[in-house]
Amino acid sequence: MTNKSLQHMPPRFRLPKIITVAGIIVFISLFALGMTHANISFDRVFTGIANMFHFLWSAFPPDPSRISAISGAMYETFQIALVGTTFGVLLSLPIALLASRNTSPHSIIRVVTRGLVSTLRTVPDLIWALIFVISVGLGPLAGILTIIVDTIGFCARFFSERIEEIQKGPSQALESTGATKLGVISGSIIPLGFPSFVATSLFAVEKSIRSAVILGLVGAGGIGVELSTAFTVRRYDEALMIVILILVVVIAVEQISSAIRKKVI
Amino acid sequence: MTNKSLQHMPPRFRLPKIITVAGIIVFISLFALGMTHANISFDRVFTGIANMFHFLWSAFPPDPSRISAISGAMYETFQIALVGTTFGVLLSLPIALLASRNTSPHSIIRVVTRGLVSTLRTVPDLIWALIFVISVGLGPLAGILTIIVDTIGFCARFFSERIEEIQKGPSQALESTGATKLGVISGSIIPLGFPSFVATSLFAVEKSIRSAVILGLVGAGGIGVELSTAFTVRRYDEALMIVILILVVVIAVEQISSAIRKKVI
Amino acid sequence: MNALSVREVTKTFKDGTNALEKVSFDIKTGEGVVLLGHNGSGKSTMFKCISGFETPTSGEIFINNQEITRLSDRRYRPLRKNIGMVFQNFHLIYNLSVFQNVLFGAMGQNRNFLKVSAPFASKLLREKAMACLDRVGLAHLASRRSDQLSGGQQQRVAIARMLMQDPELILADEPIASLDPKAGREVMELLWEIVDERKLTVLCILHQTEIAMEFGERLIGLNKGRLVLDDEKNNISKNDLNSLYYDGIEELSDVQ
Amino acid sequence: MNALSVREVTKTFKDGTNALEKVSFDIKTGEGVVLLGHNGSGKSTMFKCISGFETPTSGEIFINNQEITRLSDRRYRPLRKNIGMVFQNFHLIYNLSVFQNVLFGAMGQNRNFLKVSAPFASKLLREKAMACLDRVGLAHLASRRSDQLSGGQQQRVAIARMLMQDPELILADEPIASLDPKAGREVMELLWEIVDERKLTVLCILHQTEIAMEFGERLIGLNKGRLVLDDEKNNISKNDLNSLYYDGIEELSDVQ
Amino acid sequence: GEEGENAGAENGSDNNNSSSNVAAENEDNNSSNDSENNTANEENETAEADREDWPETLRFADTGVEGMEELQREFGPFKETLEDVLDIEVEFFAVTDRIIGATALEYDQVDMLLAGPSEYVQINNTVPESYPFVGIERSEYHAAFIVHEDSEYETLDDIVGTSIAMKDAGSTSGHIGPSSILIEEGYDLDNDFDIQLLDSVRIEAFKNHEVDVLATGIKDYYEMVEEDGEGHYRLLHEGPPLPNDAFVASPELPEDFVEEVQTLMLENQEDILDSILVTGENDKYIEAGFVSAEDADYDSMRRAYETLGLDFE
Ligand SMILES: Nc1ncnc2c1ncn2[C@@H]1O[C@H](COP(=O)(O)OP(=O)(O)OP(=O)(O)O)[C@@H](O)[C@H]1O
Ligand SMILES: Nc1ncnc2c1ncn2[C@@H]1O[C@H](COP(=O)(O)OP(=O)(O)OP(=O)(O)O)[C@@H](O)[C@H]1O
Ligand SMILES: [Mg+2]
Ligand SMILES: [Mg+2]
Repeated sequence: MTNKSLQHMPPRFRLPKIITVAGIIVFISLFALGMTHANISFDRVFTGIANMFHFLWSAFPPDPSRISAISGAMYETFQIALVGTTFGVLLSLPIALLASRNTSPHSIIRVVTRGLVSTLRTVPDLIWALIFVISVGLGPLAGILTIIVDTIGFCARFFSERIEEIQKGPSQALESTGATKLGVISGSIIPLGFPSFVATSLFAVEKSIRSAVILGLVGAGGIGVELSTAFTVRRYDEALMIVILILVVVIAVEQISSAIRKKVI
Repeated sequence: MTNKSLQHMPPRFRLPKIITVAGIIVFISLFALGMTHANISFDRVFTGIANMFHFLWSAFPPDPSRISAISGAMYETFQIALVGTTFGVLLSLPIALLASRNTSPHSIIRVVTRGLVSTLRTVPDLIWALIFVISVGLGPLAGILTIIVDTIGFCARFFSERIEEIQKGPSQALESTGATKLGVISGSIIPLGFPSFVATSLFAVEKSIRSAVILGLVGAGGIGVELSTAFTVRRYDEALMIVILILVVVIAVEQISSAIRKKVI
Repeated sequence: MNALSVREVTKTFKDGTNALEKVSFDIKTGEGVVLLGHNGSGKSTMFKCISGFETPTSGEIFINNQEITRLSDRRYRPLRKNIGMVFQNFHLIYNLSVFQNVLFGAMGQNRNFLKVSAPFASKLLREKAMACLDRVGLAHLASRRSDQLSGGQQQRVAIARMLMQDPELILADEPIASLDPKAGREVMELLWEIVDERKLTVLCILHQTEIAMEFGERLIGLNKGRLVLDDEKNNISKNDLNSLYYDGIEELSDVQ
Repeated sequence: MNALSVREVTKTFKDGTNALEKVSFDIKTGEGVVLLGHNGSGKSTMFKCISGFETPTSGEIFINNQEITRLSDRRYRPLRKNIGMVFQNFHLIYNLSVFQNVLFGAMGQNRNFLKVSAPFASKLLREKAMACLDRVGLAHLASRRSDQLSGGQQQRVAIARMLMQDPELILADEPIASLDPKAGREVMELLWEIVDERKLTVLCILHQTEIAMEFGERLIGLNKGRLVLDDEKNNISKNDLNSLYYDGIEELSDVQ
Repeated sequence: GEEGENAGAENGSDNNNSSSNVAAENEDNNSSNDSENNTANEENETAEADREDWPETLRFADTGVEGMEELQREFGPFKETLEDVLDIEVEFFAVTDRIIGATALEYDQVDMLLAGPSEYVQINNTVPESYPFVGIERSEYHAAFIVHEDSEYETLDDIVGTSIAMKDAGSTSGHIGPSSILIEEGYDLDNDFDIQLLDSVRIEAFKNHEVDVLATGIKDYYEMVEEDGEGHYRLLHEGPPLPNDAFVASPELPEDFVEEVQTLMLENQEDILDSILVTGENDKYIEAGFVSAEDADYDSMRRAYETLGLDFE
């Protein structure tokens, strides 16, 4: 009896599929090549670390002299980032639904949407900035549009990934009542994915604030310009002040995200 | 009887908490302010769109004349991105475990780790590049280190968010056998979070490739330099070619991600 | 008329597991039938095939004489509205309220989502949801998040959601497995009341043979994916039932 | 000696639900006790308090005379090793194999994770896992992903995982709810065999009163979170049992 | 040739990028270089004693000097020519950010930097002992104010009150240059104009009439004319020639070494300039030449920085 059952014992290792082996070999060789590139040598590291501290030291203490101008820029950036991200998130949700295996109406639509989202993400910000400056002119609107595109590229991808991970049981339960696809989505996919959507969306807000540099490109000002100017004139203490200010906002956004998620997880 | 049960019927709307109301008001007013900033006017949009097509037209057809040099740079970038992201992901997992409510050994550790990860993310790439150039010199190593930091800032945050969402049932089942925290993590958190971790990690690879610009910052060459040069010399057809090449890689990485996830979801 | 007709349905999973082998049976409108069988005999798989979540490897299934075996989702949807299901593991939307979960039972009748969402549903629907909850004894927990219920309470919510749907054909997968004896009996009575009064059709998976014998007018038995029993209650002996679980299975370890 | 001792345990959830009210009982080592009660009477909550996943609002719980009520996770861990649990909804790691899930039962004894991971576990452990699976009749499904099992099969895996743990005290929450009659009976026999032969302690939640009366030497009954029954099987009449579910509850809708 | 191979092995991918070009162009470089190389070697031997502190490899960074961006990605020929001429191994880094270049020099992570005038001022400010030793003189390198052909602006006075697009803060021809022109003409930058730093979007923004005036390097004007043809844009004002781009030496380098390099570079300037030109469209360098450079050449830049309020600490 025990013998009989032992014949069913899974082997310790199963022969992996050829494609898996091939994938692993490719990964390892690329990784190894990359490592040789890195050219790691530790002889200079110690002086390097001393240098690094010297550099960091030059930024201390942070210089608060321009704090009111900086705060103003931050406030402005925050507003624009908020508007752009809100629209981006709102657009991302339907796009993600079209791009997910379990909610897409058709696999062709899915592939096309995915490709589109990847494209939005791959085309650099600079190009988007150019395109929007040309079509709507300089100013916050071009910035908002760039942020919207950025947000869709990011959020639609992550929303879709989460949607595909949602257990299918509850959705089937709704489907079995004769619910339409839209009903299943509103009744099961969205509530179950909600904690994750909140996290991703608020991360997107944060991301938009951090990448505020593009606002400068389109002549919309904001904290990005402040930061890059501080660098150009090598005012590291002022740069540090700006980074700290951004960090405060970033952490605040993260706290909001946590608080909302705690409720709905 | 029915009457008696009706008294338990939940009200249509519950009075939201003051803090919720405050949050919503703040959001709406900031959003409204941001919208007025945007200064949306559609009078110039039409000429703008014509101009935009003219601009886009200038990039067509993509110029493949430097394709071999570009591919070389892409290959190089890919290797470096792979190494950096791999280390970043490997470091992100333990950091995320320290930063998640349900796996952190102590809430102080959690808060500190979270803050640290937010800081990694908020400090701009340029500063990281400076720091690493100072400590290890110009070249791929500084690029790899910058990518590692970037990856941790992103992956640790998303890993942690996912870990917090994992149902607690299976973990409790393992805990009830007397498993250590590490056992619970390896036996339940990691397998259950695996599909999400794969998606996030491969997104991070993609992200590193797209943000290859930082390799240029530290003198490590790669596709970022090609792209930014193409822009400064206004060779948009060449830039388009590069974007297409990056897109191909991005979509390939996404396919790999899908394939792996299909297995483990 | 046959409410449900299963013709030589075979289901082989991708890994080669034969969950169903040429199973055929008919259920007439207004009948209340119990489906029995050992663990893994293919009962739930049968239900999944009927409700279209699995496609049979071969064979056909008819609902009200319409073939549904390979119907597209879009085409199947209008029919599904009339089929009420209770799932073996409930499948509630865990982070929504009990009330909202029950309201969702009316999704088939109300294609506009707002009409079945708790804050915007009509007074009629809301009251109906409360009535359904009341029938399973959970009215007082309507506002609770559904993952803050006990196991049996969750199962009752699943039953209430099914009741909300006003189905013509009820497929209930072990609907009383987690219920206490009194509640279990009451739910069975409820289901058979529906059959008797409203001439609906019920196909119910049970493991409790006594309850099966008490309620089911007709019993169907599966063993290792094959139909081995299909008869009126009166023709079935205690032995028949025992052999359903023991026949051809020497030891527990051979159960598929 | 008392394997388990519950002293005036009260549990009030954040929303005010009184799941347990001053429940006290003792279970001696080597006893096999059945816990009965209507849905929502607080049985699972009692188990969660014992295993430390919920902290009682007041009262104390002792395991082998050691108080564990407010023990930190780290301090409770060594004790947990000796408490085997079967959860009401199984809690398997759904995307791992059945075999791996069972092996995880040995996590308490083997702190090194590799020692309980399928590819690296010792031959001894691997064979033991197969033996445990065999005892619940699932040896042939060892390689299957655990979400590709039928409901009853999943419950058996959860039981096998508990067996793998070699516990001294077994807390089984409706371990046979999804099992067919034969398998359910065999699992109960298995549990009571363990009690008799190895002098272990079993506390088992059941809804099937006949099986409770057949196996349990002693029965404990909860009603609305209060202990209303605690006696030897021989002293309990069918009426007592019925009143456990009916007493003080006029209608189903009043069940908490 | 030996050093060239070594360097190639060390930085394999760089070779990937440029191998085809190198193969084609290096032959005549080498043949024309032979004689000079020999003389250089002889001189080196005579000074053997002093060379102990000379670096074995020269770490050279190019910070993407305006108009020489092509060198950033096709530096193979230039690097090899430099190696041939200097008879030393060269590690070349294309650094896309001048702040990083300057900081690398400050912390002794590079020995030599090719930088624009504005960058040099910045670098020199952080590393006061750093100094330029060779400048690249080019015929057309100055800032210009560009307007649309059909606009009514004729003189600088006309554009008071308009919006002017410039590049990024600290750019020589796209910010410091034009700003210093306006300052020297006596305008108040903050109140007389609406200056927008638009970086790489500036040209599109101007073409699209988003701004009235574009102030940038003259090279951009030629490019715009090349793209859209004559008759669209008009030069409103052209500034004086800007200081030369410079090869900047780290203070850590032995001075005699830098002198040696300076001599060799000036002697071999045609080869080196050719190797820069090989890579593409740096046509304005056709009339460029190397001159020795001094710190004082950049005082005008410094003044501009000061008046702009972009003073360093
Ligand atoms: N996705 C799947 N892949 C492979 N085999 C499966 C899958 N789902 C179920 N099975 C197998 O098919 C058989 C029938 O399963 P089914 O769920 O229909 O059993 P059941 O009669 O409902 O049992 P129970 O009483 O335990 O619920 C079982 O042996 C099961 O292991
Ligand atoms: N997290 C929670 N918050 C609030 N109330 C809860 C929570 N969990 C359980 N309850 C309530 O506590 C009571 C006891 O639940 P418990 O799960 O212990 O019941 P049970 O005896 O196991 O019932 P069953 O037989 O249905 O499994 C129930 O009324 C339940 O609704
Ligand atoms: Mg089943
Ligand atoms: Mg329970």
